[in-house]
Amino acid sequence: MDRREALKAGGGTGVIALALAAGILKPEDVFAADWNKAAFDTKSFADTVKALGGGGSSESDQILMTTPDIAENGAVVPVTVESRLPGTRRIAILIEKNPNTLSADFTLPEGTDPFVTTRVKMAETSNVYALVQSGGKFYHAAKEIKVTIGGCGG
Amino acid sequence: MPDPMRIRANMAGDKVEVRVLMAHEMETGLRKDASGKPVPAHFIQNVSVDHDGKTVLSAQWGTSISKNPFLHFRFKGGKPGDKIKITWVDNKGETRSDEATIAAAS
Amino acid sequence: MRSAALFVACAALVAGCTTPPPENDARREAQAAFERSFTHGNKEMFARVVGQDDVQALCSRYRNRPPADVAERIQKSQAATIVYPADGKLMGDWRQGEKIAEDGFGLRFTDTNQPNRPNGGNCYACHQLAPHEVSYGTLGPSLYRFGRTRGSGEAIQRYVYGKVYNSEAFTACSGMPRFGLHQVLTPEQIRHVVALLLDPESPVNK
Amino acid sequence: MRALAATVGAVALVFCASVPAQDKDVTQREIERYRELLAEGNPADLAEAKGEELWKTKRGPKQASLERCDLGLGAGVVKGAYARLPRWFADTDRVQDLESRLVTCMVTLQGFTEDEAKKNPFSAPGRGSPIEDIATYVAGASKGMKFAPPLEHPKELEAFRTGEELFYRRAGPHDFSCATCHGDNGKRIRLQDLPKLTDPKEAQKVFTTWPAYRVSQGSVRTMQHRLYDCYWQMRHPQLDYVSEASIDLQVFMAKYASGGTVEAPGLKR
Repeated sequence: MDRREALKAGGGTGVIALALAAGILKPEDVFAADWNKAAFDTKSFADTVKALGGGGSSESDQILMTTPDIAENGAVVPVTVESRLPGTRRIAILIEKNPNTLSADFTLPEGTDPFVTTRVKMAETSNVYALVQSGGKFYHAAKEIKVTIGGCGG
Repeated sequence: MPDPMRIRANMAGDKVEVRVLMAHEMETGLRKDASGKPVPAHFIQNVSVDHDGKTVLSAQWGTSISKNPFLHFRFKGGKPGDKIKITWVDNKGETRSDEATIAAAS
Repeated sequence: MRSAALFVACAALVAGCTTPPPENDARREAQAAFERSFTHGNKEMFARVVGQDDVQALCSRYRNRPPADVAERIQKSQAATIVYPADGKLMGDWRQGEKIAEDGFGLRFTDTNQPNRPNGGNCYACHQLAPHEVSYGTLGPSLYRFGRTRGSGEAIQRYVYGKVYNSEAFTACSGMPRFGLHQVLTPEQIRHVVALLLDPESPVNK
Repeated sequence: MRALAATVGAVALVFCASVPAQDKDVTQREIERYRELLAEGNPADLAEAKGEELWKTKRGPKQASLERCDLGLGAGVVKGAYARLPRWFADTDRVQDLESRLVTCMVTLQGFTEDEAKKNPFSAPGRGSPIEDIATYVAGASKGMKFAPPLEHPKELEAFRTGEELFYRRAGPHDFSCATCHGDNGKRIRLQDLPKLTDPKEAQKVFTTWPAYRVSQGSVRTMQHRLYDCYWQMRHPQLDYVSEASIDLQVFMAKYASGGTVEAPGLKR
């Protein structure tokens, strides 16, 4: 049983917690399986697309991003992605100038809207990409978000 | 023991609108503490949301999700009174699960 | 003529002209409360805030709106404190001035762990300067294109240097720190700020 | 005399010819949008929930909860208490703000020493602050209520007068006072709007939004922290937690904020 099945079977982390407690599983074993380290280590848009299984990505106006143009603080930048591409089952958020490009990778089964809002950290002013997988292909939209010095500065 | 999440789940038309806040430091591993020592990375890697035995959203996160993460999404097939269960697991193996009851349209 | 007018103004405000407004219970109590409220921090820093110089005391008492004669007196006494560089050079490098204008580091109680880092001026906290920086404050006037209308001649250089060195010499009870007098910025740094404002090549004047 | 005239001329030149600010509206609109986008989930809710739990938890040498704590409306009354603080308390014969009163209860009910109760007032990454969470919970329990501290006892009036003097007290290497930033309408520091705290309209809008989650700090911050942080920026040494000055200043501000609506916990930069 891999971790994803364990999560589903247990309806939560009960099974894993038990396995951890019993010493059957080490934390690394459990998490490495379901966390795409290679993708989260990438340092460019193209490499991330590749690591997520795409041969490339084309720009699409059917992906809508709601973000501020200027973020008062880079520690918390709200990002909403909504896809109008049919069969959208995956939405990822990428930040070009962060030390690691990939921020989040959401899997949205049938019945779940192709829509997600979260908040990301931005090291500096950068392009933010919404990457969408639809029908086996990758599409993206981009938006530049300016990170400013807030408060009293310095 | 990590602190509980705050989950709001309510009907909006025929969909369930879910908003959740998770209590987590989301350390990047790049920050230094007051004495100049690097603080090790500590962040949520996996999130899953289950309803009626089915996963309605799963996510993998990196270190650049903000501290005390917020998530908002919608799914079909739930009704008032149903339970949803949200679970996260972080890179140190800490985990937390919380349940919420779906409320009628607010 | 001017002196006569000043004299009349003074005479009309005798109390305010020669002596500050009298101490009262509220101020005495506030001073005592202040001294009892900063007991755990850095002792040297406490020594710098527990007393007030004349300017600080007068501006506190008059709520930053001093009567004309007091304002005149403050400006005169403060003008006398300005020390211009001996070599007469008042303009430095605007690029360094820009860095100083962006930097708010210095003299806060957490800043002591970087003893070798120079203080900043944090000009953008209060002023608009170069147009590419959208995160600017409005506590002070916009200085965008400051040098365009004023040129960069010696008189305006002296004015800007002096204003940064001791703003109270020009506007009594101004909210602007006295960067030179209190050694927040070095003479070298003030020269860079002068260049940021006046150099025709500075982005402020583009 | 001639030098003075030249000076006056120069001043006039500087202040009469200021250029209108560029793109100010665009930037400010975007910052407002940023704040709106954040408003749908306030992480302060996490602190509020934790604070409620802590309020009911038996802690300290006496292993007692805070459920008998008198915040001004009688033992154990939380709802509405924050809307009536700061105020004078007969048992301590002092004017107290919320946090100072929580310290009192931690000492009298739970048996902590005063130093223990005041030891960890502000959270840091990886280190929570119970009193910060509890303050958030208590303030949140007055949400939507009219802010109406009594401000009539002689000691409250005295605290107001002292607070007023402190508000205008300029000192230190930057000559700053509270009034430097909060003495005029329509000003901002960087992109942050600065309320004029002696203008009831502005004071009512901001004073009652603390404690608030500050995204720049990744944490809830209380009014005590707000003042501590202001003095830090004012190049003063650290303001003692629940010190006289911190409470007198709050009494001064609370008078102008009276009549507003409690909107705590807030969400800020």
